[in-house]
Amino acid sequence: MGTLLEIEQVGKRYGGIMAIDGVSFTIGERELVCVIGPNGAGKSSLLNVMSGTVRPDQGDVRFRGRSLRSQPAHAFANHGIVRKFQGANVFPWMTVTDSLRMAGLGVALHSGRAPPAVEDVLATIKLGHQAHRLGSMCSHGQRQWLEVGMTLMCRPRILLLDEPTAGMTAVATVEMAELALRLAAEMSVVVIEHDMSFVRRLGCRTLVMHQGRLIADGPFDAVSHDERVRDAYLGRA
Amino acid sequence: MSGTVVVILNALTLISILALVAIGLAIVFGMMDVMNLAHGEFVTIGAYTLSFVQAARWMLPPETAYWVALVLAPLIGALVGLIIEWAVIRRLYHRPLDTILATFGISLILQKLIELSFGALPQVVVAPVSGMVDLFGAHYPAYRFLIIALGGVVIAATLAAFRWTQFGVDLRAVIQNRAMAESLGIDAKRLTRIAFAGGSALASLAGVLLAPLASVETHLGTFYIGKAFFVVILGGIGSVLGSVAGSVLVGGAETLLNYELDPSLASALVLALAIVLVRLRPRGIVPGYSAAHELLGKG
Amino acid sequence: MGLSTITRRRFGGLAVGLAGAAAFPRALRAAEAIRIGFLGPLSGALAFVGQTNQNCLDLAVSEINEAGGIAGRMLEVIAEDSQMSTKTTLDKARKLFQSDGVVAVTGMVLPSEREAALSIAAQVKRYVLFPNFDEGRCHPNLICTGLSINQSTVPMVRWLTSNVGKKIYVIASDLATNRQIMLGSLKAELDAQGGTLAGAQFFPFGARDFGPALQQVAAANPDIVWHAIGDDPITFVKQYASFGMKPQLVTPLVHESIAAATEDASVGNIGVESSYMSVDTEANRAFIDAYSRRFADFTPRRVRGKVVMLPHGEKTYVAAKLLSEAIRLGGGTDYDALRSGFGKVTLAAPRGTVKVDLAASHLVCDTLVGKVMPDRGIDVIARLGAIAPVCTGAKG
Amino acid sequence: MARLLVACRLLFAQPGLGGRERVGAQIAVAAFAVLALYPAVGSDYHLAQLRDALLLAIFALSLDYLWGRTRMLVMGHALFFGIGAYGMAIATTRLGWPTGGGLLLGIAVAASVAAAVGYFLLYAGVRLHFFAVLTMAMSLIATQIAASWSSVTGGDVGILGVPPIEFSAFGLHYSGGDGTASYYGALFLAFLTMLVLWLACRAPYGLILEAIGSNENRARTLGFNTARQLLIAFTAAAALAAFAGALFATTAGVVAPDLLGTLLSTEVMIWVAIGGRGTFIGPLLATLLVHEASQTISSLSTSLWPLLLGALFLLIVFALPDGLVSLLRRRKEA
Repeated sequence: MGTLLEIEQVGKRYGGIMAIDGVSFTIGERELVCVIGPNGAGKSSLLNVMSGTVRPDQGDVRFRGRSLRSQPAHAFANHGIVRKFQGANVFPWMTVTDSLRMAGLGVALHSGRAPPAVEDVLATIKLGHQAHRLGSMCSHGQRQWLEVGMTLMCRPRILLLDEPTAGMTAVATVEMAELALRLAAEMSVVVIEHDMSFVRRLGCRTLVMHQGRLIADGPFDAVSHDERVRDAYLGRA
Repeated sequence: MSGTVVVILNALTLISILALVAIGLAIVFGMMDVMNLAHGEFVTIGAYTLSFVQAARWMLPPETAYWVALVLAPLIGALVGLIIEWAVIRRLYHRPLDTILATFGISLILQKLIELSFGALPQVVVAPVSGMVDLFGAHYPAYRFLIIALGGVVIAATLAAFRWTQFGVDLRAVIQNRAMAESLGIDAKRLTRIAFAGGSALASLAGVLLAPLASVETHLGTFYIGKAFFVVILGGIGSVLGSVAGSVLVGGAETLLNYELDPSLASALVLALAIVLVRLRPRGIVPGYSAAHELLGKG
Repeated sequence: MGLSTITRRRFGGLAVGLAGAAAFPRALRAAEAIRIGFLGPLSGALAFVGQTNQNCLDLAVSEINEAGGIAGRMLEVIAEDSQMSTKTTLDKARKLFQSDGVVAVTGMVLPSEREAALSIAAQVKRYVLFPNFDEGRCHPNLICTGLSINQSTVPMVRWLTSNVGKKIYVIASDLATNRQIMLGSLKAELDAQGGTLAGAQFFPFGARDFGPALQQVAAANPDIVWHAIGDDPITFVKQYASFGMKPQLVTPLVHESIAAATEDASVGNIGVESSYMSVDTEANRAFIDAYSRRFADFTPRRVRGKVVMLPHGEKTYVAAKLLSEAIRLGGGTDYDALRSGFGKVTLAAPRGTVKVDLAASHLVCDTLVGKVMPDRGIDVIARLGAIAPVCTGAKG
Repeated sequence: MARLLVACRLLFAQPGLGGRERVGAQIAVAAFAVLALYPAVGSDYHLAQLRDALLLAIFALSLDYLWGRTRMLVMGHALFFGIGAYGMAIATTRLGWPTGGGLLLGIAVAASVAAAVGYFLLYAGVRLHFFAVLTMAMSLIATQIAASWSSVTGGDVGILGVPPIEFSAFGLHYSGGDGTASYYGALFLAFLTMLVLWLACRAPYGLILEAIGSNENRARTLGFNTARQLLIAFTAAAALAAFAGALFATTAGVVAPDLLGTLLSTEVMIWVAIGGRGTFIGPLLATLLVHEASQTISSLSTSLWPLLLGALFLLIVFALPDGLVSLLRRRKEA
């Protein structure tokens, strides 16, 4: 399994707070990775750096050995690093179909390859019956699926999912886990989650963040028994 | 030597007036994301208050009446501001672009109402002090010294109020994060109303200070509104200190360039320089935290 | 007089005016009337000038009508607001000429308004009567009732060099006419008279702080400051006085209205004009009295007991009187009849006897030097005679 | 080259006609039919008036394309209209070029100015009010330059004697000096502009602009170079505004500094706002209606029109928040 993305000594400071503090790890081809940690641990900041939304103060992000440090956000997407935002960031005045069609264009225009068929993605995210609904009219759960659908239209190589199950029913959460596992057969998937049952279901490599640092990296079972991780979650560290 | 002092004093006169007009605009812009195109009319209201009080006399000589107007004008400005805020602005908080249309309409109406009440003829106003004063080795009009002093005091007081009073802290909280401030028990609506009235009052005060130097007619304010917007964008939306800094920059640069260049070229150059500056500091010299910035990423 | 009474009357008058306009459809009011268009700034920074022009046009037209009209036909004014915008002036000029069928338009203040109106007038072969002093523009469809540069600036410079001083500093609005024609003519005459130009500065419209300029003027130490800040002469005069400037202020923009609005700041200023409120002719006394009676409420400001009136007003009044005479003498309202009529007119205008120089698009009349007195009135301190107008501006 | 074709196919593929679009298309066809028949009944004056309004509608459409789709407001849009007008005037009267050259000069200068300033500002992340106010400043600068640089621009008086457009094609001769011909010319161009913009924006290209306008960050993470897209849209809008301005100069015969200024910029914003941002047919009809209405209102009472117009704006903001088109839509939905 070759290395796809390298995060090297990345640091990001907001005012007096180190949101990310010297974090390093790598993500391989078709690897499924979860990032967990208590509130304010720096998970979202890390995702922002990985997707190019925020530029790190220190360190580097390398994709297939090439530094992306000074690249704009859209270049990340064109390299295949595509993210879903936290809290369902959809386009309120566009229908589901239009959102998907639009989402595929950016990367398609860049690469010259046609985007995936909208119908296929609609089927994957199970929104076929909502195809003509406006983004603002969708339920929270539907928006989460729509967000994932939009990222899939970009033919991602690394899919970054920020809290994909927030606001979802238990049934939908299971479906999302299945989708994540299925997608990991074609691409690398990085998931940031709060829902431990979801992470357990994925049963994959898990990174634990605490106060901007990476404190554990390993299979979920090992990590979940790690003393430091327990301390971090219980607020003892 | 005295030449340099006069240059500085000339710059300070312009800066004082610009800053007074811009502060209100910056707060309203930052707090409510409202581009108030009718803000200039408050300057006009201030100037007309002065001419009205001086014409009415009330058994006072015009020089004394000036001081009455200096107190009265901000009150009238605040009152008109409150009425406009209550009648129009508060209903448009979530429609920033519509406020452009609405406040343009208000501006047209206010100008016409002033003209209908006082006529189109420029009004007579009298400065409270006349003659020249020798200070710091410069021979300079006494009234301009007064503008600089009064303007300086009011600006300093506003800065202090913004920085150290509970009101100022609350205000900054609302500018930075309205929802959060409200959840902390700050009555953002009330505060917004007061800020709008306060900004209007400052502009009216600027109108009084300005009137003896200018032609008091119904379009007086429109000459300042464009520049004031510029000062706000340059200084930083939602930042009082930024407005002052922006005024120093625009007023200072324009005065200085006026000595070296053709005035038309100078004012064009100031605007062009400001565009360059915004390119370099897109959030202004003293970045305020404003709803406008956040809008960039919001759906 | 209290302000509240003015307000009430003004609003009352408006209400009546509106009701009147609604009650009498335009077509019924005057089926056979000859129409003259008013097109000037009734809103915007120059609204007071435009409104004065409108008043004077109304006054002239009612005088003509009371005297029996023009060969039995009444004269009717159709008024439009130019809004100080080129686009609106074009639209309104087109409406006046094409839809309302006016014989001529007058009332413009800015050169850009004049040009916009003229471009339509030339298309429909009608006249534009421009009631302002100007750079000396000539056009077959234009008559200017104010002085051209060669009638005002040039003789004035000659008079100044022999009566006041030889070193002149110019401060003017940044307009093409000022930069090229006014300054050029002024400098040429100054050179011819052995004077020197100490400096010249041009300010864009809307400039409100003249402090830096005045400091430079003081440093240059001229005998005379010639100012032509057209958009806001009041501000300039006030600031000039507040800086305690020594040089004699001279301007083509001196009139009673400015003198009254600037308290003592204007006193002693010298101006060059074709008319002042104080000009001592019978026509002028009648004109000023009639204006004062009829527009007593227009402004509370008075000079020597009369309602303040701008020289633009007299020029509009003269334009209307000239037009009616030209129609009478030419025997028609079409372009050719009017042209021959204008060629024959000799009018006893308020400023004195005037004739039309068709080739130069200007009037032949006396050039007057005025000085602001402590009572805000302006006395004529010298007459420079009637100078033949010459095209110094654009032709055709 | 092949890639460009692919891109065009991707960007401008036309979806089927939606229900709401059908209403808009019906209105557009009806409006076109009425306007096409108008010369049979209208006077010379009204024809000329409506022709100018149609040219201004092209100007309004150029702002609508930008403001309605990308939410990017240009408070000094008359800058480009004026550049187009001055380009035409300078080319024809000073350089002796034909009107076609004037058209190209105006458009080229406006597009270059927009591209240069847009590159400078948009790539630096200047957006929204900042951008809006800065464009207002540019229009102020331009007005000042036009008034001062008299050797080129004619200064405050402006430039006179811009000739009407004349050309012959396929054995037919078109003369802009002829009232009816120039009316039909303007009518054709206004509706053509609307059609082209509408087709472009209902295609996926319009979705991209909409996405950038409503949530630029999200659009960026989907791989769109949003700054470049905004720059292209801004430059195209400027070019279109200049096109309208150049045509206007040929019908008016004169250009003056206020054609670059803030009043016209404000007016065009109002036309678009009243018509309904992003609807194309709305701003086109609103321009015709408001232009006619403000002419009528200001002739009705030369002294009170600002009050009436101000009240009208407030009324529109409160009664028709989404413009005239929303009125039709609401009725349809009710």
